[in-house]
Amino acid sequence: QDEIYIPLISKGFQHQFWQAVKAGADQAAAEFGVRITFEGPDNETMVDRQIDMLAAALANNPAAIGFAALDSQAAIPLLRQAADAGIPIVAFDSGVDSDIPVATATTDNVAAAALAADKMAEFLGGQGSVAVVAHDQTSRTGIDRRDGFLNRMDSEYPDIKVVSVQYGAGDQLQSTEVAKAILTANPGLNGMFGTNEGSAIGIVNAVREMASEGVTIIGYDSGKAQTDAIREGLMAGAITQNPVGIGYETVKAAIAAMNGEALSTIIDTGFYYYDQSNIDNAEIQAVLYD
Amino acid sequence: MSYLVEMKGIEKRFPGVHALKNVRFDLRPGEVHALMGENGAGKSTLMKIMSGIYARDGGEMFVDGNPVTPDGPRAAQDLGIGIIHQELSLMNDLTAAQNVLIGREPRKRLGRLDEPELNRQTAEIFASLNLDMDPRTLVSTQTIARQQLIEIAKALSYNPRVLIMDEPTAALNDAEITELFKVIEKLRSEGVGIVYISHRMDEIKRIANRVTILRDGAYIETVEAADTPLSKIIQLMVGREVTQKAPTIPDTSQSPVALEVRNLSRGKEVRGVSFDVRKGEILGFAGLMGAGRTEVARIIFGADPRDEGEILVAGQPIDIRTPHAAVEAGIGYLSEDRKHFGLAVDMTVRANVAMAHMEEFTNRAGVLNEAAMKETAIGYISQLGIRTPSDMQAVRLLSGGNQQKVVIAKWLLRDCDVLIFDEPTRGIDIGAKSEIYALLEDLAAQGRAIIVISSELPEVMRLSHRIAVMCEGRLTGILPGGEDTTQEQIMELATQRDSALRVAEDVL
Amino acid sequence: MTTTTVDAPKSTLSRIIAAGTHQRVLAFASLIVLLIGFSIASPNFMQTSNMLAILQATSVNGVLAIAVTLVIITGGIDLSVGTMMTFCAVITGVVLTYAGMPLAFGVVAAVITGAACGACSGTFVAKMAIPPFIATLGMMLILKGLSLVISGTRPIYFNDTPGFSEISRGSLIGDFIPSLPIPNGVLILFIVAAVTAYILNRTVLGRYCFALGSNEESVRLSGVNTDRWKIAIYALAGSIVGIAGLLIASRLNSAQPALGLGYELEAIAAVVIGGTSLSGGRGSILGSLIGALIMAVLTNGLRVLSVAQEWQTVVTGAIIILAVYADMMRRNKKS
Amino acid sequence: MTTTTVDAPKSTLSRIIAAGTHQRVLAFASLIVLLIGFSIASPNFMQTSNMLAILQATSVNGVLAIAVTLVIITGGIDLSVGTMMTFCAVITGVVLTYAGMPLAFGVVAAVITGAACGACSGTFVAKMAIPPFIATLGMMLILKGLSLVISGTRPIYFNDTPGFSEISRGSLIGDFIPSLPIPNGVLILFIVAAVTAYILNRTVLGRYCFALGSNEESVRLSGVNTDRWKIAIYALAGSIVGIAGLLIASRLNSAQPALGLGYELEAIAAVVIGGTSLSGGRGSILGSLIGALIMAVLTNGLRVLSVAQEWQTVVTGAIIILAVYADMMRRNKKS
Ligand SMILES: Nc1ncnc2c1ncn2[C@@H]1O[C@H](COP(=O)(O)OP(=O)(O)OP(=O)(O)O)[C@@H](O)[C@H]1O
Ligand SMILES: Nc1ncnc2c1ncn2[C@@H]1O[C@H](COP(=O)(O)OP(=O)(O)OP(=O)(O)O)[C@@H](O)[C@H]1O
Ligand SMILES: [Mg+2]
Ligand SMILES: [Mg+2]
Repeated sequence: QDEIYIPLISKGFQHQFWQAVKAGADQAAAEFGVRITFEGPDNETMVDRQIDMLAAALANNPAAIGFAALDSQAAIPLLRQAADAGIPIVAFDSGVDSDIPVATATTDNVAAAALAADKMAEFLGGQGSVAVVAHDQTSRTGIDRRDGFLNRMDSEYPDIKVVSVQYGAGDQLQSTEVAKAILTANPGLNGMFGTNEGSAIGIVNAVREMASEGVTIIGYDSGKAQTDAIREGLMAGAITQNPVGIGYETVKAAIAAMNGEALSTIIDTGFYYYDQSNIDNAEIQAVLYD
Repeated sequence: MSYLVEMKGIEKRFPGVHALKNVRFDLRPGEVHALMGENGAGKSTLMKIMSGIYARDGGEMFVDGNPVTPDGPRAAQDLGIGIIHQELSLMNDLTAAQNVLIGREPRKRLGRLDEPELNRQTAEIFASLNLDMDPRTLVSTQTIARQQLIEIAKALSYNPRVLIMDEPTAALNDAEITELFKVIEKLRSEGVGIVYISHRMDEIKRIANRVTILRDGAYIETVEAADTPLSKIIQLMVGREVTQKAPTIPDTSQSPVALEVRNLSRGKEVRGVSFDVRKGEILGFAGLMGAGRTEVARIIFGADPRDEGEILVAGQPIDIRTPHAAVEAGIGYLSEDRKHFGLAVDMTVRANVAMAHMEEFTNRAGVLNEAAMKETAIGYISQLGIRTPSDMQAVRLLSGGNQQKVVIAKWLLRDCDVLIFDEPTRGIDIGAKSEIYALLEDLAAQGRAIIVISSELPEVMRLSHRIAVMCEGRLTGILPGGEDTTQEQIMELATQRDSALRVAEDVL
Repeated sequence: MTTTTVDAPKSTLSRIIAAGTHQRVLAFASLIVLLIGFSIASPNFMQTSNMLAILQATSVNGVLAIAVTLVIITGGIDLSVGTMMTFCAVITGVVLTYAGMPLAFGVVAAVITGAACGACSGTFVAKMAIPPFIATLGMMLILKGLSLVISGTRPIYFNDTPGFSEISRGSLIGDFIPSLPIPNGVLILFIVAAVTAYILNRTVLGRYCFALGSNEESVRLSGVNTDRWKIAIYALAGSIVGIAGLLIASRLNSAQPALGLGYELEAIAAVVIGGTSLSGGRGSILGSLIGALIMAVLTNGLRVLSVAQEWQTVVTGAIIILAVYADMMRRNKKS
Repeated sequence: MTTTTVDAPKSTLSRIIAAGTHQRVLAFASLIVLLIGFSIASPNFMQTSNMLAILQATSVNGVLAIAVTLVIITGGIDLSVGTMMTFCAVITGVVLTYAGMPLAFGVVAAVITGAACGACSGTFVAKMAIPPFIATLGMMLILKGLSLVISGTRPIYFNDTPGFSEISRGSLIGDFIPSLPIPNGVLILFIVAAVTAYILNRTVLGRYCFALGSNEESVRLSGVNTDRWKIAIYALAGSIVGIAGLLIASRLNSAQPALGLGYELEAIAAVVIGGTSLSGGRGSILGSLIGALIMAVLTNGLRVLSVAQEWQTVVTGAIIILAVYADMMRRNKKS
């Protein structure tokens, strides 16, 4: 067994976002001739399941590990064990509060959500009422995107009122019902922000089913339903991360670390705002998935 | 003499049923007081009121002359009233000892159980009953009869001053009944008052001091057992005279064989059983408890797998592996355990009657014909005299004997060529019994082949054209029916424990 | 006492409803209390659009609850309905989007897939004697995995099938009565409920549902081929789940392969709130429908009131317990 | 046939184990088959470190399975164990981190919280006659919400309580026998199993577990205060869940308020794979332990083999069904 094996333990695997990360990692694996596996728990609350996955990955004598921590502290003992065994760890998607990872490939979610707030404010002309459909109340990304958006609204746009923040578990159907309830409770709502693909699609569905008018929707991530909604004009625009880039950079950094090369601690894979005007640009097309 | 228990003017209504109307009952210490009546007369209901399971709607109850209203089984136990229920209520997953002493387990400190002591105490109770049973055997592995004995042991373990026995012998064979009567004798001599409910008339003479008769929920009379002829009691019960017809045995030797069984075997329970039964014939099956008669029936019916053996219906070998296949082949089986195997007790009388013959009420689209079902059910209710407020009553709410009639109706409707009745009159009153006998004879006369398994020797002898006797899984002999065969002959075969198979020469 | 109580049929439809109503009036009271309570608490609650939203939200869970009701009445349980629904949606996606067949094929595919999956669970339960809990737990995982495998862990969109999203979102009723734009999804829910209630109360299959749940051994000893009927019942439940798959796929205009887990508990909760006994032998479709409505009203109402999410969960839990408790109390009083 | 068969006690511990073993040998075979299979398939599987990882992974689910076993034997079910575990962990977090009390208080708080929650469910079931499925489903939601409320939807870290993470991660055994670094979490699992097995087979409480599951009405008619005992049993199960809460909190060095949903099904699956009957009256702790091990070996083995995750799900589902089927077959053959 002299192939180089790099397991990636992610936060999930079923969602489009993670599949795009996996695609990037696969691409790098093919390019550099290493074997990777990609695994993550069913949902982002299952901290201990992720740790079990890490433990199983360690059993296979990996050359390096990519790890997207659900809780940055919970995994530290295992990570330390890996580090002691000379296995470099590359964090991706969100960081680990520790100096064990040699690098972190991530999106600045707070900044990305703040950009969404800016765009929303722009559409609303700096005043009105908005609501947020978030995907999770406790996960890092859920908190960062929600707070990034709320804090920016709070500090920069005093005339925009955030009337409701509710959670739809990233499940499209549940997010649809959540968004419909918000629209019902707030008849004059001007804008809604969905913090991930499922939440954003849920808002689009709700607006479509209730035939609401005058609601500006800003989404997050991509996926066919979302890009379609933007092309149709139902959704004003969305933030996208660069999931393929995250996967690619993670594997690349892992190989570099394995070979003892120096790495910068943060690999910012960036984020973009896209709307009807730039959706077909090559730069944007490269980071969209469906 | 003062009464141990006295009940006056007892009233009880259920939805649609006035179960007890101004009933009185009293019990003296050291007597066996038989409570008699037809199915659904209200015997069990009265006793459930006495033992605190039902609340009475009206009337008074006294224990030792003091007015009491037991509001639960616990309260009744504290008054010294114990009951053996008609329907078994044991915890199947527990051992005999654990059942007997439930709630009163010998304990060590910290709630730890003293299992050896538990088993020892139970063994003592079993010994006093002359019951040969390991206290550690699981209840679920025991036959109904032996479960009934465990129930009796459980009731005795409370040392009650009043012991209610609701058809304790329905599942017992003669030897066990004799043992039970010894126990009753002993209790009586210790001053315990016993309420005894049974449909076996002969027992009344053997054991009872007084007899109280109920009819249709009303009190009829209390008589001294010793100086009242049975026929009088029966007449009081049914309100008319019941004549016992002597059996006539038709000659069926020329009729075609309806069912033939060759060398049926399953483990130790059934060993090489072969017999046949002809159209128009009633074949009785006698034997002691656990002789394997039920097992033979279940194997023929496909309810249990067989190790070996062949089953021929109307001369054709048929591979029966499921009850469905058996019914398709024209074989019907009435189980001895109606509650578990005979009825869906939460469903209505109508639904239960139709259960085995749903095709008849179903059109091609699978839609049920409720009207036809209703008509059929009502027909059987009147034909068999099933006491129920309507055909829509849940079977659970019928009295034990009436439940049994529902099972019979179910199989009458199915109209099988071969019908196996396992203890068909268990818990059925004397009036209905003779109706059922007439019914069986009728069915036979119509050309059906009937197998009757019964632990009541008089019943087997009264009904059978031929009598098959089993012992320890083997068929030890087939005797001719009628006057010529005596109880002694049957008992000899039933206890013939050696392995030599002896077939009494006759018939065929 | 039990819902198996059926009288001679007169006006069939009214009878079917009556068959359930008798008992179901109980759960109905809880529903009314909730509706009144929320109307008082928020002026936005009692609007036509919100009522329609609640009905729409009930449609998927309601259909799942109906499917589960059948299985629960037999004394079983079905944990696989959520992922089975997804699996049916994915298969429809394959048929319509990947293979490009016409709409009707997709509909048939969903129902047949559901029936096949149900028959599978039924076979495990009946022929292999695996407890329903385990058989359907296994199916839940198997179907979840297969959905991901077949779809390639990607949603399958139905953009190329015009009319697909009309299955749930369009409004046939609204076309005729514009003031009543009841979405087709809701219409389908009620049709499924009526047909299933008919089957349950008026056909052999339904009769055996109750009988199996009451005392399976006695049914077997009545010469009924219980295995075959059990498989048929699970298959029927499966085909209803297939309809739920269509509804959710149409509503999301896509088959989302990762969705489905958790829907089973919600469906079972609706069934039990509706008065169906988990030990089998008793239950009604109308009850489950009301149970599903109670759940939907509850979630929607709390959201409209903007109750904090964590408290929404607490209140939902408490009200589920209370609803069933109230039901118990009233039933005890009656008997 | 069942584990209730008890003989005169001689060597207590060996007896307790024997009480279960008789039947449990069956599920044990499936476990061995899995272990051998995975060892052949991957050289990396059968390493000490991986075996320890499997045991560690079993610890939480194993303790939950033990708790659920008690309730299931009474004929009930407990869907709230997952979120109850989290709730206990959060309360421990409040006691240790927010209130800054010493370690022992945290441990006691977890166990008492669990017992209180269990008593609550038990009261719903016993006094209010709510079906266990609904009572514990309600509790599941209530406790999930309360965990989020109390923690402020943030994990509570135990960094200020030295030694807390040792509860699960440290190794007392390893301190004495360095070559056997069995984590304390695993040790605790086995201790909990042994104690619970003792309670189940040797005490009145255990006896009533089986009796209630066998025929509750008959127990009641025997004059036993069934309500009180049922509450006691649920409370005992709850306190065991409290221990699971400690284990998971210690393992993650934090109380994660959102975690817990889904754990209940896994625990119930372990129990049923271990041969405990969902209809009550029969079951054993050893069986549940083996069931939990089977689940853990399965998940770990498939991961070590790097099976694609969607296929892992499929295979897990299939093997759960097969394991129970094999168990059925062997049991049938024996009887
Ligand atoms: N819980 C109940 N609800 C409704 N009706 C009942 C209930 N219990 C008994 N009954 C009815 O009350 C009447 C008396 O029943 P009971 O069981 O006392 O009869 P019984 O004399 O014991 O008959 P058997 O000899 O058949 O056991 C019957 O008509 C029966 O259907
Ligand atoms: N469930 C069971 N488990 C174990 N043994 C059983 C079981 N049922 C019956 N047996 C045994 O099988 C043998 C045959 O019993 P079976 O019930 O066929 O006898 P029977 O002649 O019908 O007697 P009964 O009068 O008790 O009905 C007996 O030894 C009995 O103890
Ligand atoms: Mg009676
Ligand atoms: Mg018998």
